Amino acid sequence: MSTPLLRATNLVKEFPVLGTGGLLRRPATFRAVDDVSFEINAGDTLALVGESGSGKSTTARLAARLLDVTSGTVELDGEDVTRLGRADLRRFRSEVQVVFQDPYSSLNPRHTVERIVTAPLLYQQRGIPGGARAFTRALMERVGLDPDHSQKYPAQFSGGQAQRIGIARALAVGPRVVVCDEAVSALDVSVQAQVINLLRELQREEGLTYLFIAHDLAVVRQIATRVAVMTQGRIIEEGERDVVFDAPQHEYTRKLLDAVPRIRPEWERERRRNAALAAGATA
Amino acid sequence: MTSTPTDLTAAQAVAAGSGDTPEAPAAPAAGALRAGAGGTWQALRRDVGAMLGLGYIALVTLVAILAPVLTAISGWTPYEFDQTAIDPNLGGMPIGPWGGVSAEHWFGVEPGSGRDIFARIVYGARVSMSIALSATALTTVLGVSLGLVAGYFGGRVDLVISRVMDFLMAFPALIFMIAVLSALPAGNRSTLLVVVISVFGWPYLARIVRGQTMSLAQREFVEAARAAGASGTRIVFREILPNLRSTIIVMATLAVPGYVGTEAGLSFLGVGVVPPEPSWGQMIAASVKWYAVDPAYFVFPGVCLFLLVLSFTVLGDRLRAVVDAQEGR
Amino acid sequence: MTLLQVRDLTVTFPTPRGPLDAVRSLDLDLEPGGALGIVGESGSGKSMTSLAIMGLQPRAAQRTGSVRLRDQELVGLSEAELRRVRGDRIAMVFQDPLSSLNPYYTVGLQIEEAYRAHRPGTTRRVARRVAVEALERVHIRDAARRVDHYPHQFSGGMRQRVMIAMALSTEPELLIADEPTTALDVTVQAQILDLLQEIRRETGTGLVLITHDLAVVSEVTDHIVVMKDGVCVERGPVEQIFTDPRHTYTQALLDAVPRIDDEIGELRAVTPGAAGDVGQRNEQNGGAA
Amino acid sequence: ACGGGGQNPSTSSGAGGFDAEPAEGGTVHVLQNADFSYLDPARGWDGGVNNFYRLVYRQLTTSAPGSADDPTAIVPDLAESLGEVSDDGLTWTYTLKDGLKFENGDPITSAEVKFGVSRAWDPEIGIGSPYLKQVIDAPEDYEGPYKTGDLPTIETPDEQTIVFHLKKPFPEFDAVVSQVNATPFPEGSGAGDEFIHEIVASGPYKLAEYVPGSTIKLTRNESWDAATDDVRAAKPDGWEFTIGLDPATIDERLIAGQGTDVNAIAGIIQPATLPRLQTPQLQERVLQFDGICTTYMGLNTTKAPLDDVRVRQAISYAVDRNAIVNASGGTQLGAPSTTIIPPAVAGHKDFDLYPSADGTGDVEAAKKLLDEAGLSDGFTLTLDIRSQESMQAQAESIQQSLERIGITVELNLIDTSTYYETIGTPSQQHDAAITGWCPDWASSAATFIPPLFDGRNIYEKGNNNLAQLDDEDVNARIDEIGAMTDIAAANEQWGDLDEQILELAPIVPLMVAKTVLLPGENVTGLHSSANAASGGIDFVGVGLKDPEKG
Amino acid sequence: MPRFLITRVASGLGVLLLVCLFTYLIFFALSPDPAVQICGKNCTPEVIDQIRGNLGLDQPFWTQFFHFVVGIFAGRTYGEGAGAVDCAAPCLGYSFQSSQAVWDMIIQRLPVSATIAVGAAVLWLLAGLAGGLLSAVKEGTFLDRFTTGLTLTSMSIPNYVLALVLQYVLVVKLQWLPFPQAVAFADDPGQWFANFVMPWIVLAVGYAAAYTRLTRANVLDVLRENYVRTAYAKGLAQPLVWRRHALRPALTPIVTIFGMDFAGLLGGALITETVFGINGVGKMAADSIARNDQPVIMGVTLLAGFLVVVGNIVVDVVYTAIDPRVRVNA
Ligand SMILES: Nc1ncnc2c1ncn2[C@@H]1O[C@H](COP(=O)(O)OP(=O)(O)OP(=O)(O)O)[C@@H](O)[C@H]1O
Ligand SMILES: Nc1ncnc2c1ncn2[C@@H]1O[C@H](COP(=O)(O)OP(=O)(O)OP(=O)(O)O)[C@@H](O)[C@H]1O
Ligand SMILES: [Mg+2]
Ligand SMILES: [Mg+2]
Repeated sequence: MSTPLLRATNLVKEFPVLGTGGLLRRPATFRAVDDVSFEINAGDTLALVGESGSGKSTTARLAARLLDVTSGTVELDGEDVTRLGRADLRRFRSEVQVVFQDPYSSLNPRHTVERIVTAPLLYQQRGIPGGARAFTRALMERVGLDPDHSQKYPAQFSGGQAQRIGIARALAVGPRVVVCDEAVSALDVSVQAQVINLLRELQREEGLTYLFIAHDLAVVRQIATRVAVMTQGRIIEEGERDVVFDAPQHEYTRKLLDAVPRIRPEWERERRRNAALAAGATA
Repeated sequence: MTSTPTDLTAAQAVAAGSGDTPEAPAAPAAGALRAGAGGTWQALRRDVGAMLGLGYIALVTLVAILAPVLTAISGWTPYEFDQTAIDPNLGGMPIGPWGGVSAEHWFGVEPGSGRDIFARIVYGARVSMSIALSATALTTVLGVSLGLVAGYFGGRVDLVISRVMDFLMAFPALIFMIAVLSALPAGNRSTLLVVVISVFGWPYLARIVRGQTMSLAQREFVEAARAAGASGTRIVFREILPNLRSTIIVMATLAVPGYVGTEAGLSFLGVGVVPPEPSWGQMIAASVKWYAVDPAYFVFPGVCLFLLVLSFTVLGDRLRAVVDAQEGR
Repeated sequence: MTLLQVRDLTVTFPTPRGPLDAVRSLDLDLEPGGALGIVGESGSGKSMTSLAIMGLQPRAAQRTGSVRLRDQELVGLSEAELRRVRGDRIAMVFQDPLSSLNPYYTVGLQIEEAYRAHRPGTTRRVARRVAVEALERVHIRDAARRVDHYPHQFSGGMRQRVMIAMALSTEPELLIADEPTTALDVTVQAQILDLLQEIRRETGTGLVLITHDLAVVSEVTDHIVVMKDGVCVERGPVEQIFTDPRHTYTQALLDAVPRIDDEIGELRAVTPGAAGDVGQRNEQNGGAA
Repeated sequence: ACGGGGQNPSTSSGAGGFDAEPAEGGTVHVLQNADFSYLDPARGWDGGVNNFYRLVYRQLTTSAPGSADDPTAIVPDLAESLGEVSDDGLTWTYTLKDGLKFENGDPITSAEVKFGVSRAWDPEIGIGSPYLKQVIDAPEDYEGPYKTGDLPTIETPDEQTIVFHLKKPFPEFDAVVSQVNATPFPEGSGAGDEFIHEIVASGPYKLAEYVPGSTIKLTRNESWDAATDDVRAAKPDGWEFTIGLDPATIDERLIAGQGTDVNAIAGIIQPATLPRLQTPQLQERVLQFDGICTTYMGLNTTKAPLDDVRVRQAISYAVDRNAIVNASGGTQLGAPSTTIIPPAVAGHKDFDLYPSADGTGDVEAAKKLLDEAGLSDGFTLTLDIRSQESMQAQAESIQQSLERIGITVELNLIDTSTYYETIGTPSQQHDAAITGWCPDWASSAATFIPPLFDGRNIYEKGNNNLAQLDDEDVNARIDEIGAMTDIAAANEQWGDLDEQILELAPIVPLMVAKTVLLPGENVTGLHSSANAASGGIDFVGVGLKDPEKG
Repeated sequence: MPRFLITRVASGLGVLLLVCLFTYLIFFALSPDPAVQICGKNCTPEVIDQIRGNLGLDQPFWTQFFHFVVGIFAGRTYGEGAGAVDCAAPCLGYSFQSSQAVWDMIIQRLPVSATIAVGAAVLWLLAGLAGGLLSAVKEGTFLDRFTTGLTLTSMSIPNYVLALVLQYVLVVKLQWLPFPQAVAFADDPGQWFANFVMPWIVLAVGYAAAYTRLTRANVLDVLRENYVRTAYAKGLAQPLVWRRHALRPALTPIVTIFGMDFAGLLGGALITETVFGINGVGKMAADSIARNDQPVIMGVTLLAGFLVVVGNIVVDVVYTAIDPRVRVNA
C-alpha cells in the first residue's frame, strides 16, 4: 500500500493548567491529546467524533501544525513536518489548510472577501495568479458565491455563505489536505446541507483529502469514509464508516450512537412516499 | 485634571467589553466599501451634540492654522504691548468695560501689558491643540503598539510590558510631571510636555488594547491567518489592528480633552509652555488673579478651553455610543 | 380546557427602516400535559415568541394579540399580576445557561429565590431543602453540597439542569424550554431530553420546546409549529408534519436534515437566498444573534 | 547710623489711623504665603524672617522701631548703649543691661551673647548674615562652638561686658551686631537641628506652636522685662502666623475682613487687588510704603557685544520703564528707577543718565549708539529670569522694548529654587539677568554698591556682581568711601559713585517696588521699617485697637 | 489565596523599588546640588564640599541609593558629630530646606489630605452612584439626557477653574463659607465642615461625573444580561431584581476602580489643595517642587506610589471576595 498522505503517530499534547505553577514551580499539565495515531489516504475523509472536550480540535490543530506537539510526529507524504522551520512550514501551509467552526469568527470582520481569500498567498509570499480581482472571482465561483460580492465584508453574508468564504480561503493556496474543524456545526440545517454538498463536490472534483471534525454523527455519516471516535484524549475506535456505524465495537461509541436523536424511519419512508406521490400528481 | 485617570478608566470599562463582540452587520449591502466607517459617520452626522463638538473643534483647528492671518486682520500680534489700553494707576487694569473690549482689541487686553487677548487666544489655540494632538498621537502609537505586542505575544513580553505599565501607573503622574518639568531646562517645553504626558499616558490605552488583543487573539480568524502562514507581526498589524480601529478612535478622541486639560493644568501650575508664548492654560493661570476685577480676562480663554474639552468629550462619548451600537452591544 | 392559547401574537420592533415584525399573527395551542415543538431556522422568531408569552419581550418591542393561560388573559396584566404568573405557573428555561444564571450567587440561592418569590413566608431552611430536592430531581449528584456552588463551577450540561431545576421548583403548569440542548453534547442532550419527558409524565406539566433540531422535536413533542420569518408556515401533530409536510419550507427543511441511518447522497438544501437579502435579514438579526 | 532720605516714608494711610496707639492684649494674625526660612537666626536672614526674629530674639543693638523719628537708625537693645570704639577702630566694647533673661528665666550674660555670635562660624549652621564672619576677627580655621569650641577673639571680661576685635576698621559695626545672627543663646544649645523646631526666646514672645509650612503661634515670654526694652512695645498677647495661603486668597480674606481677619496683616497685595480697593471703606485701610529694593537687569560685561559700553548704554536708553512698572502692577506698586540706590535708602542721588521724554525709552538715542557700535542690525541676547510671574512680565516687557532697536531677547526661564545659584555662577550666567537688591541696613549705601560692583568680589559661585564689572576707578572709590567714618559724608559719595557706575551701564535699574498693604481694620501701630522688615510693617509696634474683636 | 497574595505583594514591592529607583535617578540627574541649597546665600566652594561630604553626596549613585533604601527600613543619620541630623525609620529622606524628616512632614499633613480625600470620595461615590442609577432607571428620558449633559460638562471644567469660581461665589460674593482652612473636626465640627466642603466638592466633581457615567453604563449593561431576564422570568419583583441581580454585578467593577482612584488621590488633590491653600500633602508636594526640595518630592512620590500599589492589591483582594468567579478554587 502506498504511504498515506497524512499520518499522525503517537501524538501527545499537554497544556499547562492555569493557576498552577509559580516563579519556581513548573505548572501542572493537562493531557488533552494522549497518544493519538491515525492516517488518511489521499482523497479520503477521516472524521473525528467524540464528546465535547475529548481533544478533537487539539488533534486537528496538531495535524495542521497550529500547535506544537508535546511528543509524537505528523507526517505529510512521508515527510516529518513536526519540527519544520519557518520556510519549510510555509510549504506545508500551502499543502494543508483549515476551515474553522464559526464562519464569522474565522473571517476577519474588517477585511473584504478579496483581502481574506488572497491573504494566504500574500502571507506565503507567493504571487497572485491573474491578479487579485480575477483570482478572487474565480475562487468565489468555485465555491458557489456571486463573484460580484468580492468587495463585501463577512458580516454582509449569511452563515452558509460566510463558511463558503472560509472554504475559498482554504482553497486559495491549492492545498491537498483540508482540516475541517466543525466546519458545519454552527450552521442551520438548511445551510449545513449546502456546505456539506460543496465539500463533497470539491472532493470529487479535485481529489481533496479531509480531516473532518464534527460532533453531529448524522453529518459524519454523510461525508466520512473513515471514522475515529475520541474520548478523553484518546482514539478508542477507528474504522471504515459503515463498520463503525453499523457495528460499533466500543461501549462509548455505542452510547454515542444511541444518544443521537433521530426521526423515526417509518415516518421518513412515509414522507418520501407522500412526496413522490405529490411529485407524481403535479407531473 | 484630576479626572483624567477616571476618564480613561471609565472609557475603558465601557470600551473593554466591546472587543469580543464581532463587528456585527453594519451597513446595508450597498455601502460595501466603507462598511464600518461610513456607518459610523452616518450615525454621527445625525447627532446634534457630536456635530456641534466637531464644528467647534474644526473652528479651533482652523483658527490655529490661520493664526497669522487672523492677527494680521485684527492688527495685533500676541506679543505687542499696548500701554494705552491699560491704567497704570489701577494695577495695570484694562481701560474700559469687559476687559477693554473694543474695536481695537476684540477680546480686550491683558492687564499689566495691554497685550491683545484675541491674538493670544488665537496663538494659544496653536499651542494647546498641537500639544494635545501630538500627545494623543504619541500616546496612541505607543499604547497601541505595546498593547498589541503584549496582548498577542503574551508570555515574557507581556510580563515585561505589563510590569512597565504597572510601574508607570503607580507613579503619581501629576506630581512627577510637575517635578520633572520644573527640573528640566525650559528649552523646548512643548516637546517636553508632549513626551512627558505621553510617557505617563500610554499605559491606559495599552491596557485596553492589550485586553482586546488577547480576546481577539482567541478568535478563529487569527488562527486562520496562522494556518495561512502569517507571521506574528503580520497577524498583529494586519489582522488584529484593523479590528481595534473603533476602540482606538474612541480612546484617542477621549484622550484629547484629557491632554488639553493636562497641558492647561501644567501651565496653570507654572510648568507649561515658556513665556511669552501663549497657551490657554497659561492664560487662565495668569487670569485667575484678575477674575474678580477683570472677569473677561478669565472668561475668554476659560470658555474657549472649556468648550474645546467639552467638544472632544462629547464627540468621544457619542462616537463610543455609535460604535457600541454598531458593534451590537 | 387548553392550557395555553395564543392568538394573533405579534411582536414588533421599531427599526430605522420601519417596524419589523419579529413574530407576526402567531397562534398556538397546548393541552395540559402536552408538548408543543416550535421549529424553524435561526432568527425565525422562536425565542421572541417564548419571551412574548411571558411578557418578557425587550422593552423596545411592542406586543399585541392574546395569550391565555387556562382562563387567564396574560396580555394587559399589570406587572404585579404578571409576576404571580411568571415562575409560578409558567416557568422558562433559556437557551444559554451560563449567561442566564447570575454569576454572583450560588445556584442554591437562585433556586430558593424562585421558590420563595411565590411562597411568601417560606423560611430559607425550607427553600433550601426545596432547592436540594430540585437539584436531585435533575440528577445532580451530591446536590446538598452543590447547592452552595456558583454557576461557573458547573459544566454546561449541569448548568442547564440547574436551570431546569429552578424552573421546576415551583411545579409550574407550563414549562417553556428555549433550545435547552443547543450547547450540549449529544449524550448530555439525550439526558436532558429524557429528563424533560420524565417530568412531563410525572407532573403533567405542559411543555413548549423550542429548537431548530427537527430530530429532537420528533422525539419529544406531540404537536409542531414550523416558523419562518416570524410567521407560522405550518402546524400539526408531529406525525403529520414528519410524514406529510404540506408547506414547501417544511419539506425543504426535512430534506436538508442529514440522517444517520439514511443512504448517503446529495442533501437537499433549502433554496439559498441572494447575498443581499440574507445580509439584510442578518442585519436585523444583529441584536439577537 | 544715620538718616538718609528714608525718614518715615509712609506716603498715605487713610483716616483708619494705623498710627493709633495699640491697646494691650489680643492676638495679631499674620497671613502669608511662604514659610519662614529658619527659626534659627544663625541660619535665616531675609526681610520676612528678620522681622519675625524681632519678636522672639534680641541682639546687642537693633533697628529703631518703625515709629521712631529715624526708623533706619541702629539703637541699643541688649546693650546699654551703642558700642564704644577704640581709636584704631578695631575694638568695639558693649555693656549689657541688667535683668535680661531667656524664656526659661536664665540670665543673659556676655557669655551667651558671645556663644550666639560664634555660631555664625559653623559651616552648616552659620549660613545667615555674613557680616559677623566678615568683620570680626577669628582664627583662620575656626568652625563655630560645636566643632572648634571657644572663639578667642571675642572677650567677655565680666558678665556685662563684651569686647569685639575686628579684622579691619568698620565704622558701622553697630549695624553688624544688630544682625539677627548676633542673637544670644544659652551656651551649648542649638547644635544640629535643635533650633529647627524649638527656639530659646530672648524677646517678648516665645514659640507656643510650630507646624512647619502651616502655622506658628507665639505667646508672651514672661521672662522678658519690658523695662529693658525700648524698641518693642509688645502690646498683643500673642501672634498667629498662618502660612501657605495663596496670595490671592490672602487679599480676598483681607478685603472680606471676616472673623479674626480684622486682626490680620499680610504682605504686599496683588496687582489685581488694586482696582478693588477703590471703595471708600477699603481706601481707608490701604497703607502704602516706599520700597527700598531696586529691581535691575544686570548686563554681563564679559560677553560680546555687551562688553561694548555703547551697546549697554543703548540698552539703557531703550528700556521702557513705564511698561515694566505697568507689568509689575502699575504706579501704585512700583516707580521707575534710574539710579542704583533707591530714594528710601541713605545716599540716594537723583539723576537720569539715559532720559527719555515720557519714560518709555529713547529709541533714537539707542539706535544711534548701536549704529556706532556697528550693530545696526541688532543681535540676540539671552535674558535669565526666574520662573515667577512678575519677573516674567518684566522680562516680556524688556523683550518688547528692546525689539524696537532690533535686539531679540530670548527668555531663559530658570526654576526659582536654582535661579540665584545659576546666575551667581559666572560660568552658567547668560547675557543678562533680572534680579533685585535690598540694603542690609538702610542707614547707608555701604551694603548696596560694594557687593554689586566691587570687581574683587566676582566669585566662581555665589557671585553678586552680575555685570562682572571690574573697573579700577570704581574699586578704588569703593575702598575710599568704605573707610570714611563720617557716614553722612560717605553716603553723599556713594550717590556720586552710583552715577559714575551707571555711566558704564553695567546694569539697567528698572524700578523700585512699592509696598501697598491692606491691614485688617482692628490692627494699628503699623510703621514701616527698612532695616527690620525690608520696608514692610515693623512687627514690634503692631497691636490691636480693640483686643476683644475678631 | 495566600500564594496569590504573596505574588501580588512581591510584584508590588518590585514596582515600588522601581518607582523609588527611577525617581531617585531622575532627581539625581536633574536636580541642583542640594549642598548648594543648604549652603545658603553666602556660600563658598569649600563649605559646599564639606556639606557634600557630610551628606554623602560625594559617593557614587548606587551607594547613595542603597543608603536611601536602607534608611526607609532602618532609619539613618545625616552628617556627623554635633551637626548630625537623625532621621528615624521609616526615613524617606530629610529635607534640609525645611529641616525636617520627610516622613514627619508627611505625617503632619496627612490628616488634612485624608480628610479632603475621604470627604471627596464619599461625596463622589454618593453623587456618582445616585446619578448613574437614576440616569439608568430613567434611560432615554429628559432626566437621563440632563444627567448626561451635566456629567459631560462637569468632566470638562478644569478643577482649578471650578475652585476659583466656587470661591468667588460662595466666599467672596455670598460670604456663605469661610476661606478654606484646615480646622480639626474635634475643635469645631461646624467650622470643620464649612471649611472642607469646597475642597470636597472641587475634588469630587470630576470623579462624580465619571462615576455617574460608569454606573449608568454598567447598570444598563447588566440590565441587558440574560440573568436579569431570568430573574424576571422567575417572577421576582422589580425592586428585588434590581437590588440583587443588577446592582451587585454593576457595582462590583466600580468598587475596584474606586480603590484605584482613591489610592491615587494624593496626586489628585494637589491642585485642589494648592488652589485653596490647604496645607495637605499635595500642596506640600507642589511647594517642594517650587522650592526644588528634592527629598520631599521623592518622599511624596514614593508614598503616592505606595498607596497606588497597596490600592491595587486591596482591589484585587476585594475583587476576589466579591466576585465569586475569580475566587480560586482551593
Ligand atoms: N490552549 C489550551 N490551553 C489549555 N487547555 C486547552 C487548550 N486548548 C484545549 N484545551 C483543553 O484540551 C481539552 C480538549 O480540547 P479540544 O478543544 O481539543 O476538545 P474538542 O474535542 O474539540 O471539544 P469540542 O467538541 O467542545 O470542540 C479540553 O479539555 C480543553 O479544555
Ligand atoms: N432588539 C431587537 N431589535 C430589533 N429586532 C430584534 C431584536 N431582537 C430580536 N429581533 C428580531 O427578532 C427576530 C427573531 O429573533 P429570535 O431570537 O426570536 O429568533 P430565534 O428563532 O430564536 O433564532 P435562534 O434560533 O437563533 O435563537 C430576529 O430575526 C431579529 O431580527
Ligand atoms: Mg473543538
Ligand atoms: Mg432563539
